[in-house]
Amino acid sequence: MSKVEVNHLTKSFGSLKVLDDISFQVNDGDFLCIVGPTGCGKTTFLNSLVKLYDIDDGEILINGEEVDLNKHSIAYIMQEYSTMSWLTVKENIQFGMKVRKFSKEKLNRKTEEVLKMVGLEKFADYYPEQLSASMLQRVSIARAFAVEPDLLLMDEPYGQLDLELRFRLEDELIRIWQETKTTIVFITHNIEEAVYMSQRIMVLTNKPTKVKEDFVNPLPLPRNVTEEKFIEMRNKVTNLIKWW
Amino acid sequence: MISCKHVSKTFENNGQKNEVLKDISLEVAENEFVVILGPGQCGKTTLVNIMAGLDHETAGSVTVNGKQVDGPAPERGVVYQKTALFPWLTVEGNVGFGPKMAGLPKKERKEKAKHYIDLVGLSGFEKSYPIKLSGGMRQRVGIARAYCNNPSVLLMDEPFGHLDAQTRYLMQEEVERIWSQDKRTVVFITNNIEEALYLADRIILLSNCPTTVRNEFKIDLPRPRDYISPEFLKLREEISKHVETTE
Amino acid sequence: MKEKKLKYTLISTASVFCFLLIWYLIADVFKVFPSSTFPSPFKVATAFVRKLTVTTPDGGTLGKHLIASLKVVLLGYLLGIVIGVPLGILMGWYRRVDLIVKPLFDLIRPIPPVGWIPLMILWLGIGIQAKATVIFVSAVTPAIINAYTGIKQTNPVHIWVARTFGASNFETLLKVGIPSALPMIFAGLKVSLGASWMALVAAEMLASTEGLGYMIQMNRMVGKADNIMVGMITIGLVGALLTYILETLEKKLVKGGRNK
Amino acid sequence: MKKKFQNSKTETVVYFICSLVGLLIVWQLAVSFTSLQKVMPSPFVVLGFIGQSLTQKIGGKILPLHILASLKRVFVGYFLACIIGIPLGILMGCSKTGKAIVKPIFELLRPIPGLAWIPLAILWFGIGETSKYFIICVSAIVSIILNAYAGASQVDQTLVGAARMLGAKPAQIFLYITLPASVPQIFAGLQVGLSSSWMAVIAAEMIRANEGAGWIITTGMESGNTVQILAGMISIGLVGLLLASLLRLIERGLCSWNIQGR
Repeated sequence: MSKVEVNHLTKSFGSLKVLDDISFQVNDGDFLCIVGPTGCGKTTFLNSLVKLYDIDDGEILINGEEVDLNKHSIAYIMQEYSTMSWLTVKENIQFGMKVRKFSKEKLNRKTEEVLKMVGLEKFADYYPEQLSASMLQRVSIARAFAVEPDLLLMDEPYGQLDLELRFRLEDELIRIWQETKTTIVFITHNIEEAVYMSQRIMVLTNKPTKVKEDFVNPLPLPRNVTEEKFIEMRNKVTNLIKWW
Repeated sequence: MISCKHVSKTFENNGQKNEVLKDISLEVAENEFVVILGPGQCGKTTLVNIMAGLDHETAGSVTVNGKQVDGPAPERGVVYQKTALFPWLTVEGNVGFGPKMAGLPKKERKEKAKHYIDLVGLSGFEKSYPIKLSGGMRQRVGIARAYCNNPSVLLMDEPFGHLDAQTRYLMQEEVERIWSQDKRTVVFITNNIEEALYLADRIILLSNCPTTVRNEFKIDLPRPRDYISPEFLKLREEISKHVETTE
Repeated sequence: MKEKKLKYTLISTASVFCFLLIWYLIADVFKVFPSSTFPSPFKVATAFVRKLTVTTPDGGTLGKHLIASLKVVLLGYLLGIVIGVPLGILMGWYRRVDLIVKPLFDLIRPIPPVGWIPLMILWLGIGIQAKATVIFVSAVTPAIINAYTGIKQTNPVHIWVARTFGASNFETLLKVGIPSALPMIFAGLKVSLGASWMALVAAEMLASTEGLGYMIQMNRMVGKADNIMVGMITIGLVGALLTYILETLEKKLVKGGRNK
Repeated sequence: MKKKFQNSKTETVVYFICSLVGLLIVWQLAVSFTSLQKVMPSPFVVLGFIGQSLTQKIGGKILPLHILASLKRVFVGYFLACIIGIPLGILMGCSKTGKAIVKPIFELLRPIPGLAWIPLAILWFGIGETSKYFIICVSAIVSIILNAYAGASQVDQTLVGAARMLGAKPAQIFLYITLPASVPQIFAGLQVGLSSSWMAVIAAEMIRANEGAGWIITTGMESGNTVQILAGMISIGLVGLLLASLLRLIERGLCSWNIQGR
């Protein structure tokens, strides 16, 4: 439930300029999908957004204030499995809430809620090594939504999953997003996924990364992959990238 | 070329019977590119190991070129998901490993290896070690190594499972190109519908555990196929309806 | 599969039995060596029982020496890991500590713990302090190395996740760094134990008035090989027992199936 | 804080030199101002002594010859441990029956620390060189066997499967797959074995010897000559470091396929 403003974000590793004067806004409750060729610095972009990397120039504001990990509640879901193998599913989910010092009562209530949300009630006491890939990703999603984030960053979370599983998790994410109205920034290389889920689509160029195109996705929800208009939108985005 | 008749396999660990394959019968004709599509992990690799001769079926029979399969033989080449390259051998060493085991003289081995390294587009990388190659390049070495033993049948067990999406698309095109230049009978295993549709003459759909053959789809789209053509997407939609999800 | 396992356990017991048989044959039947220098298993067993109560020739029963050794080794070992593990963790996590402490540590590390014995004896005499310090030095090094490596191997993704939730650097160390380094830390504890046990034997052989090392050294002076073997077996058994205790502790603390 | 030195390699070297100099200064100050001076010589006296003893004899031999005597003993004992240990470890790793026969006896003897064998070795082989070779071999062999066993038994089975598919026969699998695959693990064992050998020779020489690095520090102790003890310890440390980096160089040469790097 927050507005994100990025003005003239630039970053370079040594002499190599990675992010080149990127400016955009994400309104409250928006679902922004960022698409770009592999190796166009998407992960660097996300990490710079939350000051995990220090940036050379530009500013990032959440609800008007400079982004600060302690003040703002931000959740980050990555492609690599970020569940902690020494914690059970329940402890993993509570990790974020404990860091943000939720009250005991709220902690338990939220844990039940998100476990039900991703359908993992039965697996609360399992260890990550006993779970399949899609269940692990669900744990990360539950952990992220548990802290009621102002901003949810997702870096190709479904990159490794089978096709039918990916469809299912995409629908699930849209449902949760509609329920919680969280602002989501979702990065992917898969254009179909971006067109299927986004309210707005932003296309990045190759390094040094610039914003090539930023437009609203008019298709009504729920969308169908084989619809005429869907394929047309998908081709439009593909031509913008043309890495393939 | 390859025919499995009522093949089934049950694993037994400390008293507990676990039936993985149940009554699988399939035929693969000469130089046909057959894709075995199945959800998740159940049974596909076991079927490949049985066809390769590394594992034995508990019931039914598997014959290649009419001969019963009872152990690994150079006539059947395998490409693995984790590439299974020998880390201590260079690209040339890996590709030439089969002929070396067969006792071919060094000069002849080098030529053979060179031919297949060029076929998969890795000329210039003969002397590098696998640890320095990218995922896609390692898969190419795996394919070259299998080809270099000139097998009549090529078994590919989810070779692109670990690659990132863009390399995966490129590798699918690579396999298409290599196969059209040097036709072999191919049995390609995957859980990705798009990959199956892009490569297969025929798709055999397997069910969830215990694995049986659900149905077959004859794919006669012209090659090379286009991922976002309307017919491709329609076929994909149709097939994905039959695929059971794993949980 | 079941009968295969049985076959191998049979072979193992048979091979241990042959080992003891050959030992017995060489010692008592063929008398290849004089029995004082190469006693048979039975002689060693009787010597073991006798040593439990008799104090000759080294001035103490097996129990007394064992307790003396245990006191020294545990003092030095516990001190070593209580200082070594946290230092290794801090060196692994905070760059400034790493840059300052690591070079010093690398300077002292190559000197084998045994090399410290003469200096310690000269400074602290042959009492418990000298031996405990030598054991401390030999225990602290592996503890530091393994804790340091364990922390350095923390998965950066976990650190990112913790930081984005707003965890401070120190909190991330507690909640992510240490848990993921735990298996390596326990490996370090086991190596330190082995090193301490080794340093104890050396220190007691060189200058001591009691302890298992002293016992086997004195028995060497009077040429009683059976007592030497008794001492060696006890050292081996107690060492194995302590390692076993560490392993059970590890199974309880390291969760998530990571200590297989 | 902005990184002063871009390349972390130079950074660690600079910090190494700073802390070395720092250590010398602190040592010098402690010696000249505090009561430590009764017991501890200044660093420069010790370094001077080392320089001096490169030409002047200590007990019949100059320092380098003492070190050489110790190195000779280490290499004989260590070499023995390698020839016996590596094949034994690989045998245990490869053949189930071999493992069933050898492993129980190995597990019985393993907990006994190498140095605990010194009294028995002296009783059996006298105080000459043989007992020192025996002690060094026993101290080094445990980790060599363990790592060779781990290397041979943990060969990735998909690689064995791939080799069989390419027509390799069991003997060829042993030669072309099992051995190369276990080389890195064997080197890990050699590294640990070498440092245990270096410690064992010092201990053996301290118990009973008339030359060698261990002898130097013990005679120093007996005559209360801390300068000699410290000089001995520093040279032992340096030689130990040298041996370890030498072995690492050899490993880098043999296992270049295992090193990440660009």
